Amino acid sequence: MNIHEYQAKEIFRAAGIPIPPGEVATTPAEAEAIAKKFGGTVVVKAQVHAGGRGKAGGVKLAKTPQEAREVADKILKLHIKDLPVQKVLVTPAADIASEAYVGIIVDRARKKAVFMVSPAGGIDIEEVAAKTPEKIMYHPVDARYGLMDFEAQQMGFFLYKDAKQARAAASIMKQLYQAFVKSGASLAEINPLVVTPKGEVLALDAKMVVDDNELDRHPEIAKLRDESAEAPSEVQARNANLTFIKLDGNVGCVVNGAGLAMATMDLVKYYGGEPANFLDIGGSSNPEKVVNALKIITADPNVKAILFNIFGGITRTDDVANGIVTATKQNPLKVPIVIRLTGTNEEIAMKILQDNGFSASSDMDEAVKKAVELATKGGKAA
Amino acid sequence: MNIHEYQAKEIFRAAGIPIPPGEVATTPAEAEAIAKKFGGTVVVKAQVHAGGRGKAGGVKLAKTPQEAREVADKILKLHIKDLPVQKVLVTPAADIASEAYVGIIVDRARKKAVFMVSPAGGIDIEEVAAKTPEKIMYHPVDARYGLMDFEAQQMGFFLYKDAKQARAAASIMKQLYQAFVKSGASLAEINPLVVTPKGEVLALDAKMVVDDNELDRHPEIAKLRDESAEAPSEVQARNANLTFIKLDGNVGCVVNGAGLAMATMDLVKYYGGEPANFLDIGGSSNPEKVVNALKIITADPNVKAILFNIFGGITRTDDVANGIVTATKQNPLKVPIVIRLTGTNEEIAMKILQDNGFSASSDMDEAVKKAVELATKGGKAA
Amino acid sequence: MSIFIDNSTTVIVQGITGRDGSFHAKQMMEYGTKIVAGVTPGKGGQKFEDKVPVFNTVAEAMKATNANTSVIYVPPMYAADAILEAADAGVKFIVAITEGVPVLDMTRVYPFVKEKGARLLGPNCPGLITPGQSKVGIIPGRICTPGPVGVVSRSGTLTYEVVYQLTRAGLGQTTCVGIGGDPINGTNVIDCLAAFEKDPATKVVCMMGEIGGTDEQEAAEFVKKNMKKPVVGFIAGQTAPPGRRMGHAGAIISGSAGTAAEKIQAFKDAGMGVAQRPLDFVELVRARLK
Amino acid sequence: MSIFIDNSTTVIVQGITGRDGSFHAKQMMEYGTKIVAGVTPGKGGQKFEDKVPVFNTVAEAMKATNANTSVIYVPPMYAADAILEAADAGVKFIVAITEGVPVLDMTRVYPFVKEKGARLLGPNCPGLITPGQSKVGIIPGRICTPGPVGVVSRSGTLTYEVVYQLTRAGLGQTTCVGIGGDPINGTNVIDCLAAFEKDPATKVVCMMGEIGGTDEQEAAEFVKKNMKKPVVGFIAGQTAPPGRRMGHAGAIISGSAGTAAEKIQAFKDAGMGVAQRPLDFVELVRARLK
Repeated sequence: MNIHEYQAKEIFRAAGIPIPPGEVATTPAEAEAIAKKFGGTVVVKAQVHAGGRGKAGGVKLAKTPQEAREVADKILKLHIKDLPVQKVLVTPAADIASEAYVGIIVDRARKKAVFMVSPAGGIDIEEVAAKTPEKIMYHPVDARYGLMDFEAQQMGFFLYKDAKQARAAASIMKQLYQAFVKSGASLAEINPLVVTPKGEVLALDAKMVVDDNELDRHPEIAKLRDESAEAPSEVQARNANLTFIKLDGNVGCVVNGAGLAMATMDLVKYYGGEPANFLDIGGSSNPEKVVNALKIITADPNVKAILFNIFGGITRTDDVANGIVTATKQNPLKVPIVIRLTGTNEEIAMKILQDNGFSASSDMDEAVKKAVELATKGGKAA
Repeated sequence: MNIHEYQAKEIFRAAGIPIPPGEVATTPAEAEAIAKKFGGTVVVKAQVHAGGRGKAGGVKLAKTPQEAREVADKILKLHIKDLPVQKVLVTPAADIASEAYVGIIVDRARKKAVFMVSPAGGIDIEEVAAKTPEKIMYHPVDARYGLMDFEAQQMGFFLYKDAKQARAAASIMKQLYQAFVKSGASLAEINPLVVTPKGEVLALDAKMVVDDNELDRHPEIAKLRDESAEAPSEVQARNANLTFIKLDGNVGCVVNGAGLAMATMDLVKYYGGEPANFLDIGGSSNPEKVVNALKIITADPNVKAILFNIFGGITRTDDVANGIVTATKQNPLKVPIVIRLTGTNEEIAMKILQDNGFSASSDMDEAVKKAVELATKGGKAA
Repeated sequence: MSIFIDNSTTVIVQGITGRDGSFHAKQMMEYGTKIVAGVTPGKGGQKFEDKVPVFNTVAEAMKATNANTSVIYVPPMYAADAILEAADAGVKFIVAITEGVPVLDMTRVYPFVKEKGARLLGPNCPGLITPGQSKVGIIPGRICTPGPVGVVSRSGTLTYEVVYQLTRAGLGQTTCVGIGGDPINGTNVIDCLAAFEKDPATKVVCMMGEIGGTDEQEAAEFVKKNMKKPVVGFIAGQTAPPGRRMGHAGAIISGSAGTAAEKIQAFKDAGMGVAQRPLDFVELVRARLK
Repeated sequence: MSIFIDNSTTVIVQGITGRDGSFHAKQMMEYGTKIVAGVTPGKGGQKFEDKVPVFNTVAEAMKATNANTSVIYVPPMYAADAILEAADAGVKFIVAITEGVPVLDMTRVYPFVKEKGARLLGPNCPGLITPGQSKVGIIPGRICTPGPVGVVSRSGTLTYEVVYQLTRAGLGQTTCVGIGGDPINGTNVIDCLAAFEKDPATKVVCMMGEIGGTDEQEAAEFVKKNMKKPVVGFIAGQTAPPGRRMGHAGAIISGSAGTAAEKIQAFKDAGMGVAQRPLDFVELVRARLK
């Protein structure tokens, strides 16, 4: 789960990390009022779940409250990577002597949380990794010991020669690790971590991604979710316990299991089509889930044919068949549907479908081929 | 460092452990008022740094506020193991269906904190260990992982067959471990942990000993120290950075290093004497320390002779000699003193002592023999 | 012959009285798996299906049965603790089916299991099956049949699809292993490849990978250096866009790393057969069995 | 010959610019110990006594010198971290002099050092000396002389006392080791006994124990089972009352456990010589050297 910069900053602040003040505005007038309160130059930053805000025009300096109002107005009208900007964060502009990068991610190869720190901050860390890899220090953390003081200090000295600054950075890294673990995060990032001309070390930006699997354990984090900042179809899918990713093609896919769902998309492409989505109805399906899945898929005007690919294991194929029948009775389909079912209760499922005027195949390739054909040339299956 | 039951209960409560309410009284009238407030039968418990309070008459039931006043009066006049009772804790008496024991200590052999739990609670755990060892479960905790849920649960099921009670106990053990680690304790104990007739699991007593070495890290714990509840000579020694234990003999010992101090006491005994104390002036001595050491030792009327045994390493023997000279000028000695010095700056030390009318030996056995003789037969060395 | 499990495998089911646990315990028993004990705290003393004794803790279950394997069907927030408990009690092979285990939990579980000298499969995996002998987990028994093909996969239903095609084509399996789709898991592809290489009954190995991470690249390297047996590979997610998590927590392309194209190239560089579709496994395997 | 250190020992001093660290670094250098680097965070780039390079971290010091030993003189609240840092940087022998290290810190430090394959001596110990070759710690060099006696002790000044008596009597030492008086320490008596048993130059071993714990009982058991060389033992604290901590955090008699009487009995049962006073070591050792 993504959270906004201003939310991540609150969490980091609570962990003790020094962060300049800031307030959120949803209108240009609010932005003006906040800028007035802070006085001096402010930064107005789009709060949106997408990278590259700066390049997209989502981060602007404003020297006066009036200017803050104007840039807020512009930013609040932006869409960044298809997501509308609905909030901006207004903070006093800081004087900066140097910019560094500090981040933690979970690394699958090392099976550990790993710190990445670099004295080359303020830019995309992947760019640093590609161009000047010697400027990044990777430091895996053994969860059994947590981040030890000497480790934080080693990273501090990698960033700064000055001992006071190195110690301040070490302390921030300890706090960041605490916040990371306590929040059940899979990513936590400060970019840039700056040194001011007076020698203070401050976090000017904050990013955190929380492991969805931790949300039950952290209700206070779960309620930070901002559904208005997410794609509506994905919100709808999540609330129906489905995993859904919208894509650009015209073959809507309903599959059980992530691996098979990807393989199905790939097979659509193999036979010359383009998948309209990734959709996994999960292991223990019920008819309700199928109904919701069809609602989400048929809401996409690009979809020209629907393909079901269900391999019954835990999933009972008769549940899926019943779901299809119910859903199409409620909302008759306007595009053709191709159904492939095999596995648990296959015979019952086939009978249910036939009784309701659907045909179904037990062969994946055959079904995919047909769906692609229908989506491309038009026509009606079922 | 020992803390009182009521202080340990506050720490345990803050960790989430269910503990009935209680308030501290320093006078019988206060005890009466508290008993009135709670209503019903109360328990009045001496708050004193000594085991065996019950046997010493320091724990009493009182059915009425008037009775609470009376028993508080008696308890506040007690001395338990030489320590005066200055506070009592008044708590509502709980109905008890069963009593168990839960404790954590640091175990040197396993190099770990170890849980000891027993369904035979309410009595001294050493008695249980001696008579029915099968009723104790020992569970070492790996500090790298902390107390894992399944471990707490295993101990819970060792105490209770009822799953609800076992889970409640497991949760208390997790909380106790948290409190133990967070406070830098070397011992934490609940005895008894009770089940009420309604099936609630409650901690009725609380004990905690904090590692002196952790106090710098935990100022909030350090300020719980109740010097009025400790032996005055030991308080004085600690404030002077000396390690002092009062014993019953008549040869006062001043030694550098714990091992040598014990060996010196043993040698006093070997030559037919009895040591009056253990006193270690530590590694980096200065004259001030010696002055304080002499003050503490000469305050004991039993002391008939004073023995210095100093092996200079980090300790400079001239510092010690200067300390002896200064101290005896300030407060002329009423008992004979025998000095053994060797090691760092031995020649300078010997000269200082001779110039001030003291003699000194470099032989430990010789010095000890002489001190014993003087203490036993009377007379004057130096 | 087979890998990891066979007819000497004795199994404790953790969470045996739960919805999923009881269903699959029955399925496993029907398949012939030797389920010797169940664990559900608070249900100690009961019997599951009038046969299998239930204990409060894995330690008690181990004391009574000395099983060599356990399988975990407990809810995600408790799954890490269940794995720790099994490893602590001396279980040597632990199969964690549970989906949705927090990844930070696994950063603590993984070293613990290793210190205890146990093997963990999963979490978020379908388990494994040695057709005709034992199944531990949720792979449907009827789609498998004994034979010379080893199967290892990061996915559940995709494994079924491939195994189903193999079985229909008369190509039986030694063992089918689903290692799971999470970023941190106990057993990786290489562990399985090494085991198949050692297993005399396995003549060819099928490997179904997916986008994200570098497991498949490392596996290809391993195949090149350490395996004499032929391996056929497949990567799911060739059409997946970067930066979006495709269901599995691990199935995400980060920057230019973890794409299907680079993985398929690694397979080719290792001289492996590459299946473009699940169906292709049949012909590729058949050719390598001749 | 000797144990743990000799003239090939190269040493990093952690806390070299502190009060204790600088004093003892000089003492060690004067004795001939090869001090190759110092560490004080923030003082990296300086030279200690115009000779020894100072680094910000042990990792940097190790990169520059590849020392095999480090000695720690940092304040108690930072000592555990200093040990962890040394072990992490690959130092194989770590001597922690610092007194007052919280015991719960040691419950984390001990397994870490073990995982890294390093040996820790201390904390709260005087270190060790191989007379004429190297001293690491604070044992006064001039009370020692080379010879055939191995010395191991839980105490500082008591060790000096015994070594002083031995030296005065012409009985030199291979190595004198102070393991420290804390409840949890890195090297115990048995580790030292085993090393002395293997060291061809050591002909007889002196062991000074104290009340508390069961280290000496286990050591006696070890002597009985595993040692051919004669061992003479002493226990300090025969007159200590139970339940009171005699200075050393470890020197406390709990219940009936850890008394001097039971330890002395264990020595006798193991056929060891027993010194009633420090002075007795001289005759007991002399008799065993003949």
